[in-house]
Amino acid sequence: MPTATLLPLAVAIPLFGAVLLAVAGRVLPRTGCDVLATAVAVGDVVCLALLWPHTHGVATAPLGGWPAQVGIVLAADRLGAGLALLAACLVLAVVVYSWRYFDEPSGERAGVFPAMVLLFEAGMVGFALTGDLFNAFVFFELMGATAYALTGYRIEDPRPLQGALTFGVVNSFAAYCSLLGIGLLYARTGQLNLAALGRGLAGHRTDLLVVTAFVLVITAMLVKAAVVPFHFWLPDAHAVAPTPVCMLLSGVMVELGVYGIARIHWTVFSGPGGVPDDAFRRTFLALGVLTALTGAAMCWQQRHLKRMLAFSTIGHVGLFVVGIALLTPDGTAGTALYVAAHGCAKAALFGLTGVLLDRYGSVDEPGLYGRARELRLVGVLFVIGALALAGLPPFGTGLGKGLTEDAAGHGHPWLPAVFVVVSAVTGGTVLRAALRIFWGFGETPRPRPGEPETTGEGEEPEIRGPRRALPPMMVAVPAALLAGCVLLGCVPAVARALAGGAGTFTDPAAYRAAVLGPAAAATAHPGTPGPVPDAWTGAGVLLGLLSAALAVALAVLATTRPPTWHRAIGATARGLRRLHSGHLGDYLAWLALGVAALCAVIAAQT
Amino acid sequence: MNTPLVAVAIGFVTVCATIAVLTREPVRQAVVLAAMGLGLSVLFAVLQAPDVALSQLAVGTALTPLLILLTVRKVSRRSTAGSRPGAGGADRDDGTGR
Amino acid sequence: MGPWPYLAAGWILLVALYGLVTSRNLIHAIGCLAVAQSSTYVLLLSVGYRRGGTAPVFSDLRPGSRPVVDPVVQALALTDVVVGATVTALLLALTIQLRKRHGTVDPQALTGLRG
Amino acid sequence: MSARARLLMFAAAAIVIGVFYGVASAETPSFGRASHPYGDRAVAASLAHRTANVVSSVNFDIRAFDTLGEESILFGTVLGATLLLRLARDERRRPAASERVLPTTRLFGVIWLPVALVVGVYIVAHGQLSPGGGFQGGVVLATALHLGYIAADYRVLEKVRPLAVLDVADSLAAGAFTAMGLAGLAAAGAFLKNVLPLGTFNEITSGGTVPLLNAAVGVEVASGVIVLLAHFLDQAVEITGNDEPEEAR
Repeated sequence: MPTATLLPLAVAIPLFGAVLLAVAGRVLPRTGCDVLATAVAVGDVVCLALLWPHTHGVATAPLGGWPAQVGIVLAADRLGAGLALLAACLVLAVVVYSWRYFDEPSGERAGVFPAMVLLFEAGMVGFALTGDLFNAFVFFELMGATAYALTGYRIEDPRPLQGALTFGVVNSFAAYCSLLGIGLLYARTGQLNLAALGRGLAGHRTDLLVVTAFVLVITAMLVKAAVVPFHFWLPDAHAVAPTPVCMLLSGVMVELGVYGIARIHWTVFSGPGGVPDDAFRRTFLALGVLTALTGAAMCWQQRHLKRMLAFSTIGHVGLFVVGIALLTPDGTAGTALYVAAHGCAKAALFGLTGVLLDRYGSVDEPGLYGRARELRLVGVLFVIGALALAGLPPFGTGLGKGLTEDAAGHGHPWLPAVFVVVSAVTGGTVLRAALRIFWGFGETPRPRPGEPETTGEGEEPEIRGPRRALPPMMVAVPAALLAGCVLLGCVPAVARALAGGAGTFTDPAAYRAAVLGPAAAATAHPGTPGPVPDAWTGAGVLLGLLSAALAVALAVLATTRPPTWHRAIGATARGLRRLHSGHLGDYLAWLALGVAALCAVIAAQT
Repeated sequence: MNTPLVAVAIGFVTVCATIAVLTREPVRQAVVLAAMGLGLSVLFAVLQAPDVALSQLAVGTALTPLLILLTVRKVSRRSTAGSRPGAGGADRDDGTGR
Repeated sequence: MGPWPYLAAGWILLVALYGLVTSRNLIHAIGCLAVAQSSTYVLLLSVGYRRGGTAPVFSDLRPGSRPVVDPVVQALALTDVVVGATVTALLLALTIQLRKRHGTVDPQALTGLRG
Repeated sequence: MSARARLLMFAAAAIVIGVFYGVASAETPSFGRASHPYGDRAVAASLAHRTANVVSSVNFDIRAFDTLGEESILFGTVLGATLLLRLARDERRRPAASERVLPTTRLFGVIWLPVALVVGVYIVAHGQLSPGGGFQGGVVLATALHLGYIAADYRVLEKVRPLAVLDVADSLAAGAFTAMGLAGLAAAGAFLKNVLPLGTFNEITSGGTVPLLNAAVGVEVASGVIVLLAHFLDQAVEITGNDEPEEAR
């Protein structure tokens, strides 16, 4: 099938599936809805898989038959299509995972929850594939609106509602900032197409209009990507959303924010009249490192398992931001692989946490101490997931981390250390929890009264009714996801394809030529050609082993000798934890501070 | 000939927006929001955007304030039931804001 | 007019953000969010205005006889209006349920998530 | 953070943002300028497709994909409200009490209800010709129905409001938009392509698929907004928690 068919189909299939489920869900029994949802999710995976071979360069689909100058064009390169494929695969995993997971939402409407998940998928896929700035805003909002509703799904429990509201207000406000930025860009260039915007900016010098518009447009992406100090909503929302939704939020939605930053920078602002490369590189390297370290430090402090995983996502997002901020094809290629592998590993870990919630009605690390000894298989998978998070070879996370470290190490020899520390700490934290919960390692953790923290006790169970056996899919899906994470590291074709895709992604001339026609390419500056590394290197393997070893050491140390040094760290981290106050006004004040600081920092460098 | 009208409408909308933000009581805020919606519709009409003016009239002056009023009605009705256990500060704030 | 319409949009966004930051009531905060959104309509339509232009509707206007204002920004603003209304509705629905479970709509009193 | 610290932080940030935005505004091309490249291209494209209202053409033809996303947001919101405002486990539904309505109010509702309905249908039907369209007309239609609440009481509104039907209509209209996009794909190889005969300029059938998409949006918005309001009204009027005293309205 030609790309003009496959690209819009990738968005239309989940939209249509959502409609089918909303209508058929009124009459179909629960099983029928699950089968229908699974069929639609499989259909979209197949559609995007068929698209994949067409994305050597940039595949385009002019919608309505209008050229890019008039209408909206969908444009997919390897990275965009790959991210859409990752989203589709995770949606399939989530739909299968929740086959028997939820009790009936509201009696007669069994199809509403999977319909919302499919709409969420349509939003993510549309955002990844669109080549138009305003259209990206629309799909950003579709992604957001469905995600808020899904996060607040458990209306009997107060905390999901609070998390969803914070999520909704902060994200919506950031989206309106973006729209203001789009308005400013439209005033300057009279364009909405990404490629045409990039060409339109080239006629002017870089002034404060461009800087302000850049910061405003990027604000929504920074919030979605949970970059410090825009990140506060994320742990609140991810800790409380239903487990299948968490798998999507942490696995791919947050990463779409990073993708949005990179895509908009490369297509719109990378040329003359945009944001200078040095300014972007320095600013986002600093933001990435700050985010990574904050995420890791906060992750270590958590006892609420989902919140722990949420902060580990922030830590990894920081590393992804570092990867794309290098502005090189090899950094981008490594990050792409890292994102895909991390998505699989993180979704698997959330899925396994869902098993604990199902069995024990708690996701509290001290509360579950030693209680899950009978779930040996789940425990082993949990440990594997923690090691994948730490970047152990041959997991895809290890390869992605190694490639990105390699790229980062060229200009900044200290950056690989950040990668090792952050992946070791996040992996070590999850490992610590696994050792305590599934094997009862160390001594019983003592309560820490008076500290500003979220415990994982007293969760409303996501399943009601008589005691039943563990649904096999709740273990099979995480296992399959972890296998996928290994495959990403072991099958060289994936890394090779992504390396080629990164070359196209970081070449605005190629994008412009594909979208606007070959004549348009002349105005863009050419990309940097040359082979992009795509295989394990000795240094990568060693650093992966090092961070995994560090993770194990940290976990063992934490379980065997908790009091003294843990207290010392706790004292220094308490200030940081206080900042995560759960207060909406604080979060928005931080957002304002972030926007102001970004404006000032970028303007100072132009 | 249009410019003074545009200036007046923009001024009105800006003032309404400021008052709407400073009005901390949701019911009164809904009324100010409705007035602001009306002002926006007029502004859009003089900016030669009748389509947007119509939808702003429908949404900004009718739908959004109505939804806010319904929410307030639901939210403040519950306060007569007294505070629930574990709901910190519930009896201090009755949902109407201050 | 100079840049005044654009500046008005910026003022509306910032004043709404002030309301959001200091809000003691979630319903008020959602109202402020609606105010923040109206700044985007003001900016978009101001950007698309053309002096002496008329509405881009040719049912009783011969094409080419008069300049028309930019129809694209109007379509964008229209989309934006719908998006804003729906998001407001969703957030208000969350507020209703939050009030039931937490007994308050004051963001300062919500302490379930921190650290 | 204390309220004071928060306010100070916000104030500092707002001053910086304000300065940047102010300078940016001064550098933006001035208000009312003559150059609107995309706008001019859109006008030409709209006239080529014989759609008199260029805004409708942009919404339903040139940039119809935006509207597809927007309608999906509306559809998702209605589903989301269904999900969020469902009856919680500890709640029950209490039929609304009947209310006495002043005769003048009743008269007001009875007179305005049909007028509003007709106006709504007119606005939807002429979307590609005159200002207005599926969205504006749809909201008017939905609001019109609620005049029934003013004219009579909640029980009457519940009778004239077949929620299940409207809910299905909302979904089907959302699906119809996608289906028409797919029809364009099948017939002409481009998603959402305007494949129908374009008709005569300035007639109600002109514009090819524009009136059809417009009607789909009209149905979706009208039924979606009614369902949305119904969930809110149910919360405000009928649903009570166990700890809540039944009170007379």
